[in-house]
Amino acid sequence: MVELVTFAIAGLVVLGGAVGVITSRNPVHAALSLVATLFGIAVLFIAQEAHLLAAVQVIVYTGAIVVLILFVIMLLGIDRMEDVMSEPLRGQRALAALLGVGLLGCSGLLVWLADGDADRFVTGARAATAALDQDEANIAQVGRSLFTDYVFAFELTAALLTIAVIGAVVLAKRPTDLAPLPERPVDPAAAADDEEVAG
Amino acid sequence: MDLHVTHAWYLVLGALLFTLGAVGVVVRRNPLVMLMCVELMLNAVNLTFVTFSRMLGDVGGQTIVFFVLVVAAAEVVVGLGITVALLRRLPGATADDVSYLRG
Amino acid sequence: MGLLATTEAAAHAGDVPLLPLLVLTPVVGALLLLLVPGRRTELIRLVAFLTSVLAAVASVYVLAEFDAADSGMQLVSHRTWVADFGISWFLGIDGISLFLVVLTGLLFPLTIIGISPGHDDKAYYFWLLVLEAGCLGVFLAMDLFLFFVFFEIALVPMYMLIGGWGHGNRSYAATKFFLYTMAGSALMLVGILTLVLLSADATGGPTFDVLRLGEAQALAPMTARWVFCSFMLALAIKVPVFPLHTWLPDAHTEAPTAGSIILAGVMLKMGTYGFLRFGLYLFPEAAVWAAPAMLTLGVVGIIWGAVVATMQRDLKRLVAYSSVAHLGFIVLGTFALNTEGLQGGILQMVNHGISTGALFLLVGLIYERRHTREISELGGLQSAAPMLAAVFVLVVFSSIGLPGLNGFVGEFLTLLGAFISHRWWGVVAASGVILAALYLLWAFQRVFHGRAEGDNATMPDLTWKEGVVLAPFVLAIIGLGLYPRPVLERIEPSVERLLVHMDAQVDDWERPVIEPIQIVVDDAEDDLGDGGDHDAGADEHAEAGR
Amino acid sequence: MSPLALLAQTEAVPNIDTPIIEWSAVAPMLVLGVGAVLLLTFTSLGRIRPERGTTTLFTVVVALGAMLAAVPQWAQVQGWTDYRWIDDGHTGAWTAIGGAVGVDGFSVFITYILCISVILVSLLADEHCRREGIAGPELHALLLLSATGGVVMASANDLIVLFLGLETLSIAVYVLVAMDLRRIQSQEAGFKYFVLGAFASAFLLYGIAMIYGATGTTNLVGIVDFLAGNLVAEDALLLAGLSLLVVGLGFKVAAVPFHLWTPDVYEGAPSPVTAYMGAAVKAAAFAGMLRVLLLGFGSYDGTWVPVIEILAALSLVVGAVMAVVQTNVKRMLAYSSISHAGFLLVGVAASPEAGTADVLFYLAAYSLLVIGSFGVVTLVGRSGDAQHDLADYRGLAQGSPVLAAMLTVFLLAQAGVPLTSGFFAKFYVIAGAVEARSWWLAIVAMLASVIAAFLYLRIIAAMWLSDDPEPLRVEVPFAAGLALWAALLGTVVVGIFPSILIDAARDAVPMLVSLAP
Amino acid sequence: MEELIWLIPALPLAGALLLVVAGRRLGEPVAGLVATGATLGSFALALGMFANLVSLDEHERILTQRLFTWVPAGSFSVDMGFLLDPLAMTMVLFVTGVGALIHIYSIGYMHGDPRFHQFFLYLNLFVASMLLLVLGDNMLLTFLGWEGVGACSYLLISFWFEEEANASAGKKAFVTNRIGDWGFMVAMFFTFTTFGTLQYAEVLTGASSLAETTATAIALLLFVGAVGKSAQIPLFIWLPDAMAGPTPVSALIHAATMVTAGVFLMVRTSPILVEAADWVPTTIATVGALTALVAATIAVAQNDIKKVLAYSTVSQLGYMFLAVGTGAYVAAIFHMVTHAFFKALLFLGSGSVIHGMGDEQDMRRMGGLRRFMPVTAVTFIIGWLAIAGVPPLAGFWSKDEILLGAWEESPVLWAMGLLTALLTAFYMSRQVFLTFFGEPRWSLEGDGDAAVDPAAGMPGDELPEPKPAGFHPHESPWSMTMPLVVLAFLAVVAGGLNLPFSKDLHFLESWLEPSLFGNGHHSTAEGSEKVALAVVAIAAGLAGIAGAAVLYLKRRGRPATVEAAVLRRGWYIDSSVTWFMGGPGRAAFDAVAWFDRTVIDGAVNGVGAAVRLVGTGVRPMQSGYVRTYALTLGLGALAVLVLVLSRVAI
Repeated sequence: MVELVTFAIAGLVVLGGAVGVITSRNPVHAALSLVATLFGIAVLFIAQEAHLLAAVQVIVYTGAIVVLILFVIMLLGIDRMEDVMSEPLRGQRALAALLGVGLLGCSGLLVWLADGDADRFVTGARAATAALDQDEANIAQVGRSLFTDYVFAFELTAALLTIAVIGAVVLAKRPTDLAPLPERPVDPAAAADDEEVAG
Repeated sequence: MDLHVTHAWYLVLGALLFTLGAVGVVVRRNPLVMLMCVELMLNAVNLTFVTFSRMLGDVGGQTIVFFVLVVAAAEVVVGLGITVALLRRLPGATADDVSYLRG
Repeated sequence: MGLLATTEAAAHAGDVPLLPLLVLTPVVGALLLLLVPGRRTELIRLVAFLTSVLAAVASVYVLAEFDAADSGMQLVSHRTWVADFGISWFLGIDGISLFLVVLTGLLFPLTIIGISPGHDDKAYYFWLLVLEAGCLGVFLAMDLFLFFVFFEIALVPMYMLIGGWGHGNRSYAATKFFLYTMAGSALMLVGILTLVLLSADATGGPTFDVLRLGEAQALAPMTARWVFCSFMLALAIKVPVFPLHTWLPDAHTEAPTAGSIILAGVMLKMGTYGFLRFGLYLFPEAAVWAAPAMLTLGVVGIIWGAVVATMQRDLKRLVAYSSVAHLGFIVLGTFALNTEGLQGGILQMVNHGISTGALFLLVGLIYERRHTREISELGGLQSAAPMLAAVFVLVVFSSIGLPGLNGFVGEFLTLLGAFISHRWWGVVAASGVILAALYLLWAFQRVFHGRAEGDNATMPDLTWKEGVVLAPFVLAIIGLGLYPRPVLERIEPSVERLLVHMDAQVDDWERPVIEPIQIVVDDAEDDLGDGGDHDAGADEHAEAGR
Repeated sequence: MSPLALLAQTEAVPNIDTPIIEWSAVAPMLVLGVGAVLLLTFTSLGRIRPERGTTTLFTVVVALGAMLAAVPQWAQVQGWTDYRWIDDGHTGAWTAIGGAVGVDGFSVFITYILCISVILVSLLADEHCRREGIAGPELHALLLLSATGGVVMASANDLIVLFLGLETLSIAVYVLVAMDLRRIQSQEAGFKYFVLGAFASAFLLYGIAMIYGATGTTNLVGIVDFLAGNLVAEDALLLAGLSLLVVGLGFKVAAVPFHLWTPDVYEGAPSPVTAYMGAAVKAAAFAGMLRVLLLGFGSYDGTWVPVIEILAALSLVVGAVMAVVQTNVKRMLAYSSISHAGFLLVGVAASPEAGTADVLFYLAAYSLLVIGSFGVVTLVGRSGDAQHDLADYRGLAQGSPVLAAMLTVFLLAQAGVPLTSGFFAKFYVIAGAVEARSWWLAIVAMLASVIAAFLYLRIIAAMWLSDDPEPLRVEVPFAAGLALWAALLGTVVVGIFPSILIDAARDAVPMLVSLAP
Repeated sequence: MEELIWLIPALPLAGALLLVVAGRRLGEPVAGLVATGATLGSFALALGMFANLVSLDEHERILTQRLFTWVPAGSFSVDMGFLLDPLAMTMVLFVTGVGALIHIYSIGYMHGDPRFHQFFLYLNLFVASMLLLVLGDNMLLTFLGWEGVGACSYLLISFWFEEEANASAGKKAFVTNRIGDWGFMVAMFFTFTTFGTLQYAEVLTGASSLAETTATAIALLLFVGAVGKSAQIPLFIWLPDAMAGPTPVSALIHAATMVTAGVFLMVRTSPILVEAADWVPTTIATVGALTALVAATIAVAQNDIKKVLAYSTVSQLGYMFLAVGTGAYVAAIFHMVTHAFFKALLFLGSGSVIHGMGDEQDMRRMGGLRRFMPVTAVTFIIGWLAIAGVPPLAGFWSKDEILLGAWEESPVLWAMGLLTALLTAFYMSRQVFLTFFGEPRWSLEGDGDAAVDPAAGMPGDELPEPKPAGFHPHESPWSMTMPLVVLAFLAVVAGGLNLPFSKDLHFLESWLEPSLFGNGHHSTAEGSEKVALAVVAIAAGLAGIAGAAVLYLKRRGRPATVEAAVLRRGWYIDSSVTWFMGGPGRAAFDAVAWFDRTVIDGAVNGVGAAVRLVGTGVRPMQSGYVRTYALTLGLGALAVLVLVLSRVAI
């Protein structure tokens, strides 16, 4: 019952936050909604006994990533309202809805196929080597996994972070003698017409 | 009624979140909000991973989430860098304004 | 395999590798050209000419070395190229390819000396020599892959020649030529691979060796037909067979004279040569199956080409369409599937190369002088240039198929061959000779007869040099018309062998041969004579049934 | 102790059996990665920035070093006794570092493609960076780092390693694409590539998650073992995961309909980077795709082969058709690269039947071609990286005939004209398709190549056949010239003696080997 | 002796080659002399050969010579070989003989022409081809000559190519001939597939074993060939136009030799014809008779001196086919020979007239020429009488035999022949009267406004301009008149070749016997019947002459009633054909060309355009909006998902 309540509340927060992200006119509001979602996820992590991840989720995501995003919003002053009611691209929303419905339909299909019982298709071999052990602390288990099975991946993250750093440095530079902005291209369909026809 | 939270609930929640994120990327024009939507998708995946990890009794799933976090962080850094560079040239531009290249 | 072994033994083991030398000479020449500075036009021409002469000498030497009695591959050169796929550098020559090689060898020096490009000599001769290598390679390659390589590689220089030195709409024509041909050969590649891979078990690992593939006959009949069709499509485009011919007039019209000569003289033969070498040899059953369709296309081509040629206003275009008609005869002879037709077809390939090559050369000379190809702009040229007119009329007669000139023998044999195997096709196709006379003589009349006015009246006649270039054509036209035997003799064994092969491979088919009636001795009784009549009637039925 | 340890609630950390780190298995990526870091370190330590030639030289040396480091791997895999200067006793393909890294001929082959791409692109970029004011050694460092990611992808035996490799590669390339800060197009391209890349990554990751759920592992060996050992009746989740994997990787290889970023990004990116994307990114992505699909899900080829075939056909046709209507050379080549991806996908679809040699050959050949083509594009683009219109190529043959000839060769090779590597590439792929009995795909591929030939001809015609052009003289810097000549040489030599490459490609068999106990 | 057969055609060929190489340098008149010499040499050789042949036993009078294998291909093999039998000998003799005379004549006629040497080059080439035609020992070699003469004819008709009409006439002749050649070729195919050879020796001896259908087909197809070459209905339209060539050409090619090649061919292959169905000879005879009659009616209304002769030639050729069709092969050959003499004579005479009249061809501008050109007039009159069937000149005897044969076949054919004979006599007399008798009409009478055109009122198209006052026709030089005299002599005596009076006088018939394989028609008519027929024929001829005399000499009655426009226009046959070729024919050709350009090529270009169109159409998808891209990507992913999952769910 506790899990049900937790799930319900956290789930609502998660979804509510997500809806907030995609509907807020103000990017700052969107960022704050994102924080809600992230918190919700963290709660769900805890509900699933992934304590370490819950902590990391809060620290890294909300603490670092969202703050970074907010910084940029402030820095660039792009907290302008976005007109979320209109859509300049024709058909975009309808197709987006189709995408959403389709993706949900697919997951619904999976659930239906499994008859609501996820275990029916989560057929993976129950782990023998890195089994979740209720007795051992989550952190230790993750740590062991990180330094055994995933040690190479772990090392690889170094490269990833290096790149991020270089990228940030490179992209933050202020270039001299900028090339002028190009003219807005004409409609591609119209552009194609005045080419010579051959073949 | 014994309403039991099954694993499937978590998975469906994850799918919902993923879908919302995906739709968000498609419908939002603010580059930063688009970035956030991608984060939503990644979080959905994280949730799924953790759920599977629990179902399988395998800690690996949780470890993977750890890497996803790192990737997300790196992506955000670079993504923000690019966005900043872009918006410096085109202050206040939306994603739709960034369409010099086409055809 | 045994076949290969014997032919290799027959080759002069200790001799120089004649065929590789033949193919590589132009390549070396082309590379040499790259070293010559572009300003030194004379030197460039000299190098190009000498190279082509060298290749010509080599081709004539091949002719001399050729053993007329041997029906198999001669002067074989065999090296493994790509081992894991059974691709090899396999050159060989037999009666089917011999004269095409000689024709190619001889046509190029004439083209090189006869026509000057006008600009960018270096690149021009470079491409021309590359083209020569490609053309020779196509006729010599006995490895399917190698054949395909040469078949494709020849496209590039021709594209460049048309595009770089052609007339008005050259870019369009060159592109059309390239893409159309490539579209066909693209499918042929799929066909080749299907053949090779599906035969791999039978041939003991994949091989592109034409002889071994032909011997193996490993494909199921339906598959073989499909693969055959892929070959046919590519080759038919190259020939071109109606209704795939429309690239030809454009390419010919816009090409520089040299391009037209080589295109008509050599490159179109790649297709018809491929019909024999690959279509018939590799897929005998499918060839028999497709013969009526191909014959029909041949006949339609003969008449269609002639009719359309009649209505052309551009002299070069007219000649181009005449090629469509002429190649219809070759298709007809080839798919007659008998010795007469095949021999005639091969001879006609050579003949068409000479006649149409000469026609294009002459049209080119007129163009050089008058800067127009519009028939209506020309007229009365005979009074200004009687020599040119004389040669032109000779070539026209050859093209019409006047007996005593080269065109006739091939044409007659192809028609005869078609008549033997498919009577009505032969009868209808023969009417092509009427139309040929119509369009060519009409064109000749409009260009050369009548009163010359304006620039036409002052057009210079042939120069000495041009005369020298044309002389070999004239000699060949008359020589092959009066004494084609040396050629036919060398073609026959190989053709015979091909037909024997087909006969052996196709169960319910025998190659059409004529069965002469029993001639009853003069003093025979009347009832005996009736018996003879009866037999003849039966024969007719048997033939009609095929 | 790491911060993680501080968070631990337990008083005593038990001993962990950390896996052995087989350095020889990771030597090439290590060389590349460490080289990049060293490059950055050196340049930031020195007060005066070194001449960029030095950076290039350093990059070339590092990449060569990586290739050198890969030699013993190859020797091991092939069972050669020579050249094993780092010999840890393995013979044949093997798996290292806790099953995360597989060393086989395949990975070594891709490593070579990546290293050669890095070398050639860095040579190309040398003068380009100087001219365009692209700052510092970062470009070269990023090249090396992304190549590291590529090598990881090629040798990943674990989906999550593959994902990380992919991200390493991609994130570096996002930066590379957006690097030319003077041109808004560069940032636009970077932005688009980034957004879509992240979007696609999410799909890929979701797919990995599903596969993890369905099989209980992300290790390819584990997956194969699992699939071999269990009859999976309810495989919907697995199939969904597989689909999303295909989508994610399909995005990276620019398969239609996941290709839309390609033309914009190729056009907007600095030209040398475009070359790099065409060569290295494509190679790494295909390496990853083959590893996952063929090795991990070889038993599911009935599922993914049809999908790949459809993607292949779409890519072939759409790429070719769209290329035809372009006027910007970079864009044309971008679309043509989509068509080439289609060809490669044909090879991938045929790989369960015909092996991977054809794809590897194609990748190797195409890498040189695309670097060569975009190399010339780089030079013709001149100051501002802007002269990319078809009309800008007029007169190139008159002004710089050698450069024009080079581009002609590269384009003809892409069109599949014999005696170039491109011809054999197509040849082998089609052979593979025929061997796999998918004739329809072979036919579609060949017809698409005819359509695509039109666009190569257009460029060639613009260079050689335009009427009375002003001769266009293009400076060829030494380093770029070197790269072009190398690419040309490779193209022609392989075109004449394909055995050199195809034999190696045939030896480069991808293989999954369980971790030695 | 037979090893020298090859020399007969080789001599003129060598002459031609010499003229190719050095013709221009030799110039006038050496080039002409060379050519003449070559032909004369051939003639001499032929005479020698004739003597040799005569000396042989009747059954051995077949000489053959094989030079080399010409076309060997599979089972097909044809030699360059010659067959000299009495039939070929006859042809050779009169070809070389008449040819030599015409060569001599041409030296004078072509005097001053800038391309004098070229003319003789063609003439020599023609003679060589004609000799190949008649000497060939197989059908293919005959065909070689057949086409060779056609080509020479083309070259010679359009010799004065500056005139568009001449060029057109040449082309028309060749193309029309080609229609016949088609028949000849197909006939050869049939022959070869039936006999396995084209050698006359085997084909003709084996013909008796032919199935009737095969023989019918071959015979009909050969007849098609002959119809083309010998200008029979419906392919006769080229011959009148062919008069555009120089007159010696008309004499040699279009009267004496080439046009008779069809007759020769039919006679040569008579054993096959004999085996054919009965209706085949009947058809041949009917076509012949019809041609004879129709051409004769047309000739009645022609004003061009050569056109009259041209239609007359067509008409006489019709006679020969009538003979062939009735099986009277000897009569056909007999008439061919006599016709060669008198028609060549008439043509050369007309050439002489034209020459003397300063290139005037319209008879309405002539008249009374006998005073100015006595030799020409006398010889022409002999020719006239010969063709009109006045005994004892050559034409009477040969025509009489044909009529006899026709009578025995069918009275209708005979009647047609007789009517033709009457008409022949009429139009020839008309020609002679208009040309050589009456008053001169070439210049105006009187001066100034009072000038009267003596030719005014004569029926026909627009009159040519009158000659200027003081114009006087002149007699031709000896080189032209000499051949006239010789031919006139021959026209008188040639009847002696085959006199009907006694079996012993059937020289030609017995001479040709070996060539006909006993297929010759042997008249069964009684002597009295023969005499009666002959008398009727003579009467018809005289009636014709008398009628013409009344109309044109005595100037009674109105010529216009006879010279109806429909006749002058040749029953509108030629103009119909011309209209058809220029109208619907051309339109059809244009339609095909249009189809080729628009539909076939259009389809090809259409593929390119379609690719472009699709590309352009799909291009907007590449909108530049990253969100569109993302959406597409997402939908693509969805599609893949659905695709894969649908295989599970279903």
